[in-house]
Amino acid sequence: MTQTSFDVERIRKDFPVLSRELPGGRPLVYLDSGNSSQKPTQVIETMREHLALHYSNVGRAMHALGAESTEAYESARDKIAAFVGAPSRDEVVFTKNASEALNLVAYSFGNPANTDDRFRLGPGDEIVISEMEHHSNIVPWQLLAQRTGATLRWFGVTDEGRLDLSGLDDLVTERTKIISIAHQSNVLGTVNPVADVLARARQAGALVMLDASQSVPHHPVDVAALGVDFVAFTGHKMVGPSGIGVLWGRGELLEAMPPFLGGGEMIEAVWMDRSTYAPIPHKFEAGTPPIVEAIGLGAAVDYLSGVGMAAVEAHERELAAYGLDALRELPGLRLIGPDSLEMRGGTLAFTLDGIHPHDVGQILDDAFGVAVRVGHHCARPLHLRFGIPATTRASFYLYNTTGEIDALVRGLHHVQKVFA
Amino acid sequence: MTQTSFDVERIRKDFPVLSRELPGGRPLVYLDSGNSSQKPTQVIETMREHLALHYSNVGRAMHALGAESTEAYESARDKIAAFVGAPSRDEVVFTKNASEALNLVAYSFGNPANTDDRFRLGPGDEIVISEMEHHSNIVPWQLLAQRTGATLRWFGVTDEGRLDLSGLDDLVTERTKIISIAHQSNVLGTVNPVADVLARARQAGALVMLDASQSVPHHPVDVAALGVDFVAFTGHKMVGPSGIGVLWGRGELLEAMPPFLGGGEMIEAVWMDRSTYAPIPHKFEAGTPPIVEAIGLGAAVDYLSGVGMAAVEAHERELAAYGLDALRELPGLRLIGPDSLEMRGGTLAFTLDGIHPHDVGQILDDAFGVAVRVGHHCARPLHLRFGIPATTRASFYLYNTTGEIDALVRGLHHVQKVFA
Amino acid sequence: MIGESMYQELILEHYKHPQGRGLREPYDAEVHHVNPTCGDEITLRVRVGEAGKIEDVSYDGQGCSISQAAASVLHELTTGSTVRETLSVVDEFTRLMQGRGQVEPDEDVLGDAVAFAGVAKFPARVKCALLSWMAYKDAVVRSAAQ
Amino acid sequence: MIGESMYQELILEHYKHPQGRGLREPYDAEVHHVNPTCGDEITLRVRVGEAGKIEDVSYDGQGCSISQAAASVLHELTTGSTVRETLSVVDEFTRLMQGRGQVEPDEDVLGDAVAFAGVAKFPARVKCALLSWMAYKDAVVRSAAQ
Ligand SMILES: Cc1ncc(COP(=O)(O)O)c(C=O)c1O
Ligand SMILES: Cc1ncc(COP(=O)(O)O)c(C=O)c1O
Repeated sequence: MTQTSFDVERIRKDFPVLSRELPGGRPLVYLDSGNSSQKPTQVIETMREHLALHYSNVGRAMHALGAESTEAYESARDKIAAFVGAPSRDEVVFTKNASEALNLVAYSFGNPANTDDRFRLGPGDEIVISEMEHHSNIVPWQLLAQRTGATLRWFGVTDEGRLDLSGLDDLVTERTKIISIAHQSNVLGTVNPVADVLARARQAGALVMLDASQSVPHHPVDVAALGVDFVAFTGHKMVGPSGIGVLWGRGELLEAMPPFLGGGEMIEAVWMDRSTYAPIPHKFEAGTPPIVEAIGLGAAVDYLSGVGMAAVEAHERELAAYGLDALRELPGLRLIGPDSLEMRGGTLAFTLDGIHPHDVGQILDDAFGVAVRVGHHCARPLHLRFGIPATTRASFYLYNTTGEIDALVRGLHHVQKVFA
Repeated sequence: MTQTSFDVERIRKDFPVLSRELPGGRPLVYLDSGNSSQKPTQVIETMREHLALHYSNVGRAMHALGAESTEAYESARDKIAAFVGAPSRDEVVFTKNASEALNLVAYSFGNPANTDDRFRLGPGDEIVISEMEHHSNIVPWQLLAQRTGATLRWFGVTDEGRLDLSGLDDLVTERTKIISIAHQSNVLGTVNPVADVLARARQAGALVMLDASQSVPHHPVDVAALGVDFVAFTGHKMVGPSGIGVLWGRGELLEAMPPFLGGGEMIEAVWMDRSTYAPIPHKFEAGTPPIVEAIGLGAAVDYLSGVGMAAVEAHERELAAYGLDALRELPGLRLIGPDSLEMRGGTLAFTLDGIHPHDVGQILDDAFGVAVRVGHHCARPLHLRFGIPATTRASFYLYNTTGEIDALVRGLHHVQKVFA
Repeated sequence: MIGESMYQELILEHYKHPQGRGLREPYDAEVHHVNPTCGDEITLRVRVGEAGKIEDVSYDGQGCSISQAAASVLHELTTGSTVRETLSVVDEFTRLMQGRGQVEPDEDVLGDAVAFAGVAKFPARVKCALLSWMAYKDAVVRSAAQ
Repeated sequence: MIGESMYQELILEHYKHPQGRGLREPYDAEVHHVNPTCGDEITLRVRVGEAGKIEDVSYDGQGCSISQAAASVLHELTTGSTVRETLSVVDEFTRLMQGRGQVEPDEDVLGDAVAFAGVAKFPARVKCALLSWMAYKDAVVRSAAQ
């Protein structure tokens, strides 16, 4: 534990928005990083400087600015590959967000132009997801099932908010072509037991994709150690800019997959009637990529590595412990998700008896500048599972403090008073 | 003509990179805006300020920052809708680049889940493009033809570099479902006669898409006046950031199309086994969008509107006239594209006898800091048509001067000396 | 508490003491509307009398304070007016809600409903405010069709 | 002209006066490689003698000065060495070219080929420089297979 070296006040100074005052003189208490994180000066300035002095298109340009931009863009790929332990930098594909990464893999299946058996998909074949997924890891697979006639199946969720593995062997069978589940739930905070699912997938011959949108920002993640086939994550949740996401995939699979988006940069040679494609990763990066955004994400992983991901994780664990304790004292509060620190991150979702989450969130913001997320957090099926339309969610990141959790609790007391 | 009010020196001051010195003390002479344009301080600062003080996720967030970000993001949509004369702001879909916009439309066809006859596509149906297209307007349609068994056909290009309309009635028939062509060629500079193609398309009952990546940055464009069905363009070529593109489509068509990428934000309601989708434009914006990039593009169109697109066009016309004259004086130079100013923009592609364009471009850069693009400019079939592997291309924008064209010509003389 | 607050006293007042809540007879049309993104629901009935006069708007539903208060304000503003008058209030309210905080509301037309101006800045809440109003419009159209 | 220049005198020298250009007999293997992105082409032959000694590398092709000069330098560096020695030069050259300008070249191994260091910063040109070298590697492998 790097407990002692972690200085949250120093970190907060790197994030300009945290010193901002909201209209009406409210301070900002930002507890919505699970939705999107704030950005440190290091990331903002890297982007500004690139836009101001080094920008041009990448890859194709053969002049000084082109070389500078390409070097910065491809270095960002190196950094991100190193950050998640990718065996090869060529396995890191830049997308616009995690959703595109998930769709890219989904569109690889059942494509009539595909020739690799692992990506054939049709009636009788099955896709497995879970009830705790973000819509971005549900809808692409529903659309795939619709296009191909394959069947979509899913893991249930236990009352405690864990992946229900009791039917694992019935759910994952030789009919399963792909399993795609969250590494960490964006509502429950649950970290899923990847190894158990993976072991069964390997027996059944299925591929495994992880939606790591909520894990890569918060824990050290090593894709090689995880042993899965695909991992998706997104820049804006890890102190990086919007407009950039990442698909990591095993090189051999990425090479076997048909192209997804067609266009400049993803080709080798084009004739009017046919084309050959560039090697990975460029095969999946059609058109001008999010250049400055990738460079910003490179600066973001530099920043996170500088702090140390183990330290980030330890700090959030403290916050989660403090937050769980604090919330327990509120009357009528029901936590949705694991009540212990075991295999969970710093995301606390809950309901308050008799008060609609929309009202909770809005009063917290209105009266105290406390920013939480309310609603179904793009995980409506999970909320249906718990029989509730919505929850209030506080999610923590490296720049949050226990004082901010105190402000949340004060706010919740106030909310209860307003609606008493 | 706003000739008199157009002050290129004042404009140049807005673009920080233009005052930069390249390594070795070279000045920068940036003649590669057709590849990607430079960014004014107004755009860079808008992005910086948003990232530093107003950033959060959009749409879904119900707190002060969420409201600020959503307001800024959706205002950018208003600005862009106004900039291109879109009848409704809801017809403006944000993508990551023009390539995604083109692929989005291509993926709407022949989707087994589609129910609208206009987007049915299979063997016997035809797609029409042209020989002068950018790869981003070729490969998506090749992939579509491969997936569906439809036939890809194309307009030829005349020796002068014009769309060959001589076989129009044979090419576009009742078998044609969609025609997708460039509004302006990124190599030849040719502006295509949209009305002629559109008239025939309407007779035949085909839809028409324009790749306006090279026209929207350089001329006043009014999508309603053009009368086509879809228009794609891209932020980075119009003084906006990377990572953002635009699809404009007629609302009624966008509503009829099946969804493309699935995920958060593009849904209305999700159950495990089915979903309903958000109204346009959000139906096509899965996941966290390029928030800051859209806002930056909003600032870019503010900037361009401030200068005035008619003035931009007039300035580039002057540059094109000056450039055409200047290049004519170089021995062994062959212009690829129209030799007159009629229906053409400020993009000059050429070959030099006996010298490979790669060498031309690199020496121009090395010795004079003149940045041009060399190669096939993502339009390899067009180069095959002219029997050459590559060209050198100088492309002008609002911040270029006749002095820079002089530098180009001096550079070309030097190149000829080096390889004499 | 502050100027921008969405929770104007008036909204809370209507939420805690809803006007005209409950489903009543007689009625000419009944509709049931749902906001699938947040689960808010409303059942709404209208009774139209002579000369297009709205004699009763009765309703029941569940959801956040905004959606509940909006139904209560709707009841107050519509009952006793003519269909034509109420539809112009609905239009103005819709314009305000969809204006992303950029629209200057017409207080003469909107009356108490002006209190919802702050909601317009939160796209996710706009649907809450509009739920009952859209249901009302729908119900009026159906009653006319009968 | 300047430090960063890709056009080292040496490269221009090789381009204008290519060493060993032309296809010759005898040879053990011939290959034809194309760079589809820019249309550069090369046909290359190798002749391997006793004890794995490269007796001749002959070639013909078309393309930019970088691709042509690279073939000429290749000819110089390989002819007279053993297959094993040349393959380690190829490896080092490849490493330099793919290093995006971040790799410190080993001059002892590369000799004149160090002049290409500036090319590594331009991904689009790296393939030009590597075309003949990849062709050579291919040809050597094929000659061994015979
Ligand atoms: C004519 C044309 N179409 C499409 C594109 C693709 O745009 P983007 O790379 O932003 O997707 C470009 C530019 O690269 C272009 O010039
Ligand atoms: C678990 C999870 N998956 C996927 C996503 C989608 O990420 P993005 O919106 O960047 O595509 C999110 C966040 O929105 C998430 O929390």
